[in-house]
Amino acid sequence: MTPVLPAGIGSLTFSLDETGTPFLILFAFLWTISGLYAFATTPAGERARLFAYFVPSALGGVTVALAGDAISFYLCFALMAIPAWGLITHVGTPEARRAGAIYLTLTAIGEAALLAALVIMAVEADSLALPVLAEAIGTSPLRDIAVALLLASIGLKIGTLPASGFLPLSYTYTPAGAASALAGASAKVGALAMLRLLPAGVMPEEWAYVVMALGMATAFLAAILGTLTTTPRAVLGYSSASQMGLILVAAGVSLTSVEAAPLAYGAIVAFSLHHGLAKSALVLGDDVVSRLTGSARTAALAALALPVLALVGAPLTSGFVAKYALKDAVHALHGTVPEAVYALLPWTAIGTAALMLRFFALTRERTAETRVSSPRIPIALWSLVLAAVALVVWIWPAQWNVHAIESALSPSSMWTALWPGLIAIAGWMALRYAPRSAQRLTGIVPPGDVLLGLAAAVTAADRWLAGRSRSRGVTARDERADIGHSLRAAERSAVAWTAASTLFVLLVLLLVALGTR
Amino acid sequence: MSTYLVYTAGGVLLYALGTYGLLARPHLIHKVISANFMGSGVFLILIGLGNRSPESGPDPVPQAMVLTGIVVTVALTALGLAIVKRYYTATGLDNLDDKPSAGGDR
Amino acid sequence: MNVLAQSPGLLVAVPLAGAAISFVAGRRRAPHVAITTALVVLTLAVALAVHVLDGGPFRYQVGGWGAPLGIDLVADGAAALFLVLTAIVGLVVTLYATAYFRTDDETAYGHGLFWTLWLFMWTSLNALFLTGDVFNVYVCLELVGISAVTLVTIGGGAEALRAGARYLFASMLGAMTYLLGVALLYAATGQLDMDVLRTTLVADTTAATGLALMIAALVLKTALVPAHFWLPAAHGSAPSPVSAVLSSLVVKGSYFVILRLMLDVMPAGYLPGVDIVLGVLGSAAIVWGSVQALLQTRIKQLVAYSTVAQIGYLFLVFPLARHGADVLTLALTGVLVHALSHGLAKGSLFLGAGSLMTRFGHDRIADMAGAARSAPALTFGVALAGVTMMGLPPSGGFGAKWLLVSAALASGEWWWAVVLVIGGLLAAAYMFRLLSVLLVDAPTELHASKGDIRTEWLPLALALGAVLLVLAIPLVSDLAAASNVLIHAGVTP
Amino acid sequence: MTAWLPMLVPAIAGIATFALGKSRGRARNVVNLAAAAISIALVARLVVHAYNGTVISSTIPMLPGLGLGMSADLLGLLFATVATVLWGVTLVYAIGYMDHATDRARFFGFFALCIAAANGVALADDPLSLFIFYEILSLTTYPLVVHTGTPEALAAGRKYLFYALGGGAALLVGVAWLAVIAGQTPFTPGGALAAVSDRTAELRVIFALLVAGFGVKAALMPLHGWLPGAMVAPAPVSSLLHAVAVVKAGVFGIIRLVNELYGPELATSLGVATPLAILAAVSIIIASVIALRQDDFKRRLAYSTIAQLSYITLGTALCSPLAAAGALAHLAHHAVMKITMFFTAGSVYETLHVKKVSQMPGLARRMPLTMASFAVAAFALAGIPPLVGFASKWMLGVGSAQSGSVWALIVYVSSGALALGYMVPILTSALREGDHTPARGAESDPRMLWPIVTVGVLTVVLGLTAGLPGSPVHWAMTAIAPSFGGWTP
Amino acid sequence: MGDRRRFPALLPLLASGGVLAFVGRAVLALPPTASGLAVEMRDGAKASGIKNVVTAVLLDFRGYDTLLEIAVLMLATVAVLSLREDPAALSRRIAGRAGPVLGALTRTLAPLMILVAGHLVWVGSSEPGGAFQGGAVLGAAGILMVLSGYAQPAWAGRRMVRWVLTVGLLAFIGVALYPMLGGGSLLQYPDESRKNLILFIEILLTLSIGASILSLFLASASATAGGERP
Repeated sequence: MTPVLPAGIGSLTFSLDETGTPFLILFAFLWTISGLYAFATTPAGERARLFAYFVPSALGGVTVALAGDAISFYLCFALMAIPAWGLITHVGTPEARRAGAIYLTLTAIGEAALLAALVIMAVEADSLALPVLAEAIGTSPLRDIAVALLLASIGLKIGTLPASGFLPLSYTYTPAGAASALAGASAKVGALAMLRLLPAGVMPEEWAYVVMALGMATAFLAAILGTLTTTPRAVLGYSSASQMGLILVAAGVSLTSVEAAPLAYGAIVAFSLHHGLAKSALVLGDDVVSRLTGSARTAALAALALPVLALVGAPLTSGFVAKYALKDAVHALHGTVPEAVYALLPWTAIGTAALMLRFFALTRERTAETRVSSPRIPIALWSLVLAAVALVVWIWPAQWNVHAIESALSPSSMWTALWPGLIAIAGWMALRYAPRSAQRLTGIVPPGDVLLGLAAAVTAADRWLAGRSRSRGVTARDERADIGHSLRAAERSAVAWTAASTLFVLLVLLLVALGTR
Repeated sequence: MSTYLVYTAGGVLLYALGTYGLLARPHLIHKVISANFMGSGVFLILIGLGNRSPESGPDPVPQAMVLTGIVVTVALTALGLAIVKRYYTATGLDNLDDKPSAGGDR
Repeated sequence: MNVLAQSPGLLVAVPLAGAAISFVAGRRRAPHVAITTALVVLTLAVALAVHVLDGGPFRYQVGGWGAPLGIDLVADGAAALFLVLTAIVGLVVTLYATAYFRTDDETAYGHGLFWTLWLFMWTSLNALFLTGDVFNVYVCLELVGISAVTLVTIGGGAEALRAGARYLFASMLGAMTYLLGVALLYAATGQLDMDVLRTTLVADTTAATGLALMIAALVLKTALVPAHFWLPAAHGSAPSPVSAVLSSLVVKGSYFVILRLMLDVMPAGYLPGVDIVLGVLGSAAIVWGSVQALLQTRIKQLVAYSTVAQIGYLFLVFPLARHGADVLTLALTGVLVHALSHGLAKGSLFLGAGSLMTRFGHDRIADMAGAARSAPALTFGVALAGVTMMGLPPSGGFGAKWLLVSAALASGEWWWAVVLVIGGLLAAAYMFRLLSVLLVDAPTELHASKGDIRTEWLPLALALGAVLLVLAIPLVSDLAAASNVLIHAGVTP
Repeated sequence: MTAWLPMLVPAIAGIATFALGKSRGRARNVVNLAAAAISIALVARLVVHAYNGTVISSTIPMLPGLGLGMSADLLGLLFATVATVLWGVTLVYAIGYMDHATDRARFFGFFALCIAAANGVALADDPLSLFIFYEILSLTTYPLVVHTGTPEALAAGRKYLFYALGGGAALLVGVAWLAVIAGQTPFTPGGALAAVSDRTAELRVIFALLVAGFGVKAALMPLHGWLPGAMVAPAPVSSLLHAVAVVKAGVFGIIRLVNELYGPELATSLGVATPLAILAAVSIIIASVIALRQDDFKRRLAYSTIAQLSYITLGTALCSPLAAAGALAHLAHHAVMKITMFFTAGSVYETLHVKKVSQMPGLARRMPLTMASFAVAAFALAGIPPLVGFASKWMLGVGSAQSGSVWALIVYVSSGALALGYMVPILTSALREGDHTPARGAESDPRMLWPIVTVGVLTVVLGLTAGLPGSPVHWAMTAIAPSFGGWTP
Repeated sequence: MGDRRRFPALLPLLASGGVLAFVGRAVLALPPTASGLAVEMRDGAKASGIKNVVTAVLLDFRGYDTLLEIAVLMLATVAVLSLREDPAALSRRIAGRAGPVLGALTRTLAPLMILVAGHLVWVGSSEPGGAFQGGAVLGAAGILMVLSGYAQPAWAGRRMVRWVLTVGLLAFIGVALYPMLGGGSLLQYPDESRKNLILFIEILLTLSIGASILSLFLASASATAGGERP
């Protein structure tokens, strides 16, 4: 039997390796906390329905880190992504359903691209084992196609432009617990796919540059979109997209240079851990704040500052470490594009900071909702995540945080980490005095941006098609009746005696004339 | 002109006349008569053309054919008249075109 | 007496005697006479077929004189096929008629004479299939014509009389044209026997004119478009058993003579272009007849127009015959299978239509919903007959279509195959227009009385025959190989 | 003679069903179930023979120079097995489904005849025989499509016939033409037309005709129009005939045509395979997109069927061994998946009169086992491992890539994505709270429920065992290997 | 085509003209002398011993044609009978009554006509004449008698009439079949009894033909008698 064939369940290999470990821990932690949170905050009647989706999604979301071959990876990838649709549409509002439809569409496309890439890689490698796949595709004539497919799939997963609306859409309407899992863990599977599948150091430089440029563009543009959007969740979504843009930069780095690849991988892991935990904390925190009033609310808002600062990359936060690792990776490359990217990297933090300011503002403005369930359990769970945000990245035994820890307290690096935030705050202050027309810009971007327009266009086209086919049916019936009528009349005159018998005699004459030629 | 051709020419003419009548005259009795014209025409042709060898006498085969033909035509005519009559009593029509009957003098 | 060798003579004499006896037997005993005759004739037809299969075609000299002095009957494979078909359909129709024409119905006097007229017609058909003499053909055609016209009008009623009148005049026109043709042919050649003509025929204006007239007359009798004008009305308004016979057998009689004249008597290239014209008219018939069938609202009109269409297939053999022995064999076998399957299926359809009309008390297709539930065997019979009309496997119609399509493709003239295919599709269209109504759920129970077992099952029996014919195709090909057309063409040694 | 039996036994059962008439329901059930059991045993025996290398065949003369032949080879037996086994399952379901229906004798009679025809198609030894059974299949299906006798059903039946007979006509010309130039051509792995392979122009036209013929039942666009409408038939009919027997007869014809009549080599060198592949690819995408737009449950399934059938066509047209094997395996796999879905559609309709996806909220609670089976099948259809659909899709994909047709691979995966798009909303709709919620856990008639669960379980089991000898995957590879000369799986 | 749409009247004329032209051409193309089968027939007639060649052709060489022709005649009779509006038509009284002149004439003519008919049959084998001619005269006599009121058609309703109508055909069939018993074919008269057999047939045929003609007349006349006009 050809090795590329899946021999049923027997060939689904699961193993824990160095790459998978951080992700396994991250995913397991986030899905568990989020699950508990969701359980605690969902009314009893709705739990079954929510967890019908949540459990498979979590199962896939955690085991994906263990997947050892193409099939099991694809299985877990799909298992996590598809049921998540049910989480997004859980509330059942029209907006949520539309968001779900868009999510499902993009997920399905992403899945398809991933499967295609996996198939090509498996054929080229004549194997299904993940390590072999990435290696074999590097030398294959189908390399470019496979990598393009992989990048498309990953790009969709992490909300790269032009699908930057993907993540905001998937967070906005999802119940908090589930949203936390999606925000923290789901997109990081894209990061895992980068590590597992992208061939290291074999692509031409142009590829790397394009990917890096795309990543940077996403980082900036998503930030702008996010500051102009409407709800705290949406802001978080755009923030994720922006941050994931940075991960894409790291992926770009790994594509072209063998030397820089380990650094890039480190950056990817660092970013995944940092961002996964922080984003989860933000989503949960937003929800916790909305459940509290008075001083508890103030305290919670204060605690919310921790992940906010982490995302901005303030000194001593997890973001600081992650950015450091990314800078190191980019620095390892030489050339105009990497250098430009390197120079621009700190500036992305301005965007993040602006996003966080906007998030903070929106969260604070939110009126408290009264819920029946006690917020004690949510608070406890949130605290756990906060603790993880504060600690994990620092204590993680790996190469990527060594450099950052070394320079964590150096003033220069502190300054580097601080100034973008300060600029953002300054801008924020300045904005208060800005003309009203500029202020009104905030809130003009609905979560999902161009994707919503696309969806509306598809719906309109569908309606137009349906209308057309209906009107065509009516005219066809009339025409048929007319033809039948004239055919009957033709036969009536053809069988009338004189005409018919004359016709016959003429036929006689024809035959005689022909026969006696 | 040979004698046989006179008979034959008469036969052909009768036949053509009968053809026109059968085709174009609407009255059913006219049609029956026209068909008899055609039959007589053919019989004349048969007899005429069977008489082309004076030395050996007329060919008996066409004569037999004509005798048979006459009987057959009689039978057909009888049937035709019977049907026309029955059709007339059933519908009051003397033609196949749904025109009102024109009367016997047509 | 050697029945096998005497079968041609007996096949004419026995039904003729039956006709005469049934007339004097009176209306109560006439059906028994007819059934007995039918059984004997069937036996004789089979005997003749067996004899032909065993020893090839044979001639039967009536009066012992032999051509050119006397009249010879010719028993070859093709004739045997038509005789057997006639005998089978004839038997079934006879049985069906015993249920259809109630002997106790005093008001319809003509019905009592059905048996005599029908046996006369059977005689004339047998005679037509056997005769080898062009003048004798004329007498046979008249016998067929008179009996057919009378049988159409037997039910009385203005519509039937009108149709009968049209049929009669068409018949007269055809008969006179044919007789004129014979007169000219005889004047030019001095011969009446087909076999003698075959060997002596030379290019000659008079002979060619005569033959063209004869062919044209036979075309009229066969109701090939555009000479079909008399058929739909006649077949549509006759009593159903009569329609069955007219459609499945009578048109085949004159067609069979065309087949002989065109393919056997005339040497290749005689009457140039006529074969093509016949093929083109055949194609036109297929399309036009089917389209008209599709437009009909009354069941028997639909079936009648279907006959117009199906006749067209028979004429495709003529243009194909120019393409060598292989194609000729395929095409001839094809039209013979088609004639058989159409004969059986059309018989079934008309009998079935009759039963449906009796059940429903009218002939409007649109109001025949629910038949499938109340008369499943009958509906099934109609459906099976439809299958063979469409030329779908497994049926005799399929075998015919296959053979003709193969012949067309092998000849290189693929357009005939296109016509065949279109014809099959159109046949499907009109058959399913009927069937889909029969299959509909009836809103109310049928008011008509329950059908007689004969009117229910005999159509099915015929249709089954048409379907099972597909298994008998090897036999048909053997008989086709034993036909004079193929023997004289040098195909069969 | 043995090769004829899988066709004859259901045929006899069908005729017996007619003969038993309306009233003897119990006897009818016994006859049909027994016939199914006997058929399964017969097919099993033939499979054992075929696996041991003995292909039982027999031919009877029919047309001049041409015979009607049956041959029990592995390729045909795969289809015959699918048809026969699923017939058994569907019978049980149908007995439950049609419990209160009228005209059951007609229904079960034609049902059995359809299976007979499908088995005939499966085991036919040459184009002519295949064509004959193919047409019989068209005819015997018609009464089932119009079974309910409603105007809607009749319209659908008319459309079905229009397409089926049109295709049959093309097929007739193609097969006859082939017989004219090549005589009797029994199916031979790798191609049967070597002797006439220089008549390229004719062979191309014939190929097109045959594809047009088979394409109708295979619902290859633009010949698919009949299929969505034909779903008005009772659910067991939709299930068996439109997911298993009828449509599969079409794709099976294409498989025979490409692999065993022309042979992959000739098909490639004539340049006819690629256009077919492109047509199939276009069908896959368009049908999937249309499926997204359907609210009617069965119509959505129907368009899904169209897309999935073109999977098989595309895989076959790629003329690559693994893709061809995948196509053949998908023939079996899709049957199992789709029959689960149609059973579900039937059950929810018969039990709750739910016809539309938008009416489904509450169904998951009301009929948990049914909907769980459906969910499994839905994910299998979308190609989610380790379910059955994935195995064949993976083979098809790998085969495409191996033959260098990455575009085909892209088509496959895109279609998988679209399948998710039209399947998941059904599940979500069912999982939503809604009208049917109150009577929770009230499943359908057990005779309908257990067949659903059985086929649902089968989608999982066949997926898990896809790599084992005797699985459809393995079977397909063994059956297809001889068509590709030196290829060993 | 009726009033709705007139069919061009010229076309039938044109068609008839075409027939005239083509048939005329065919006739003119014939050689002026030809004997057809005349010689063979005369030689054959000598061999058969029937002096009148036409009779030989009719009843012997082409006796099969004649057998079918008789069938045609009887068929037409049956056909016309079947077309009667009511079964009693054949036996309804004819309204006309003979005046003194017609009566006298009929009394003289009728026996004479019967005699002539007999004569025609008798000489048929050697001179022009035969069953058809005889039958026609016989039928005419019958019609004359009915019209003048000497014979009433009441007899026609009986089974007797059917027998008379049929007997000629039945005899013919019987004679045709008879040679088969001896291994001959249909209508192959044994040489020794040829003449007698033919005469036997002719006589019975004359009866039947006469009855046929009378019946044809009566069946048609029945409605006319009521004054209806076809």
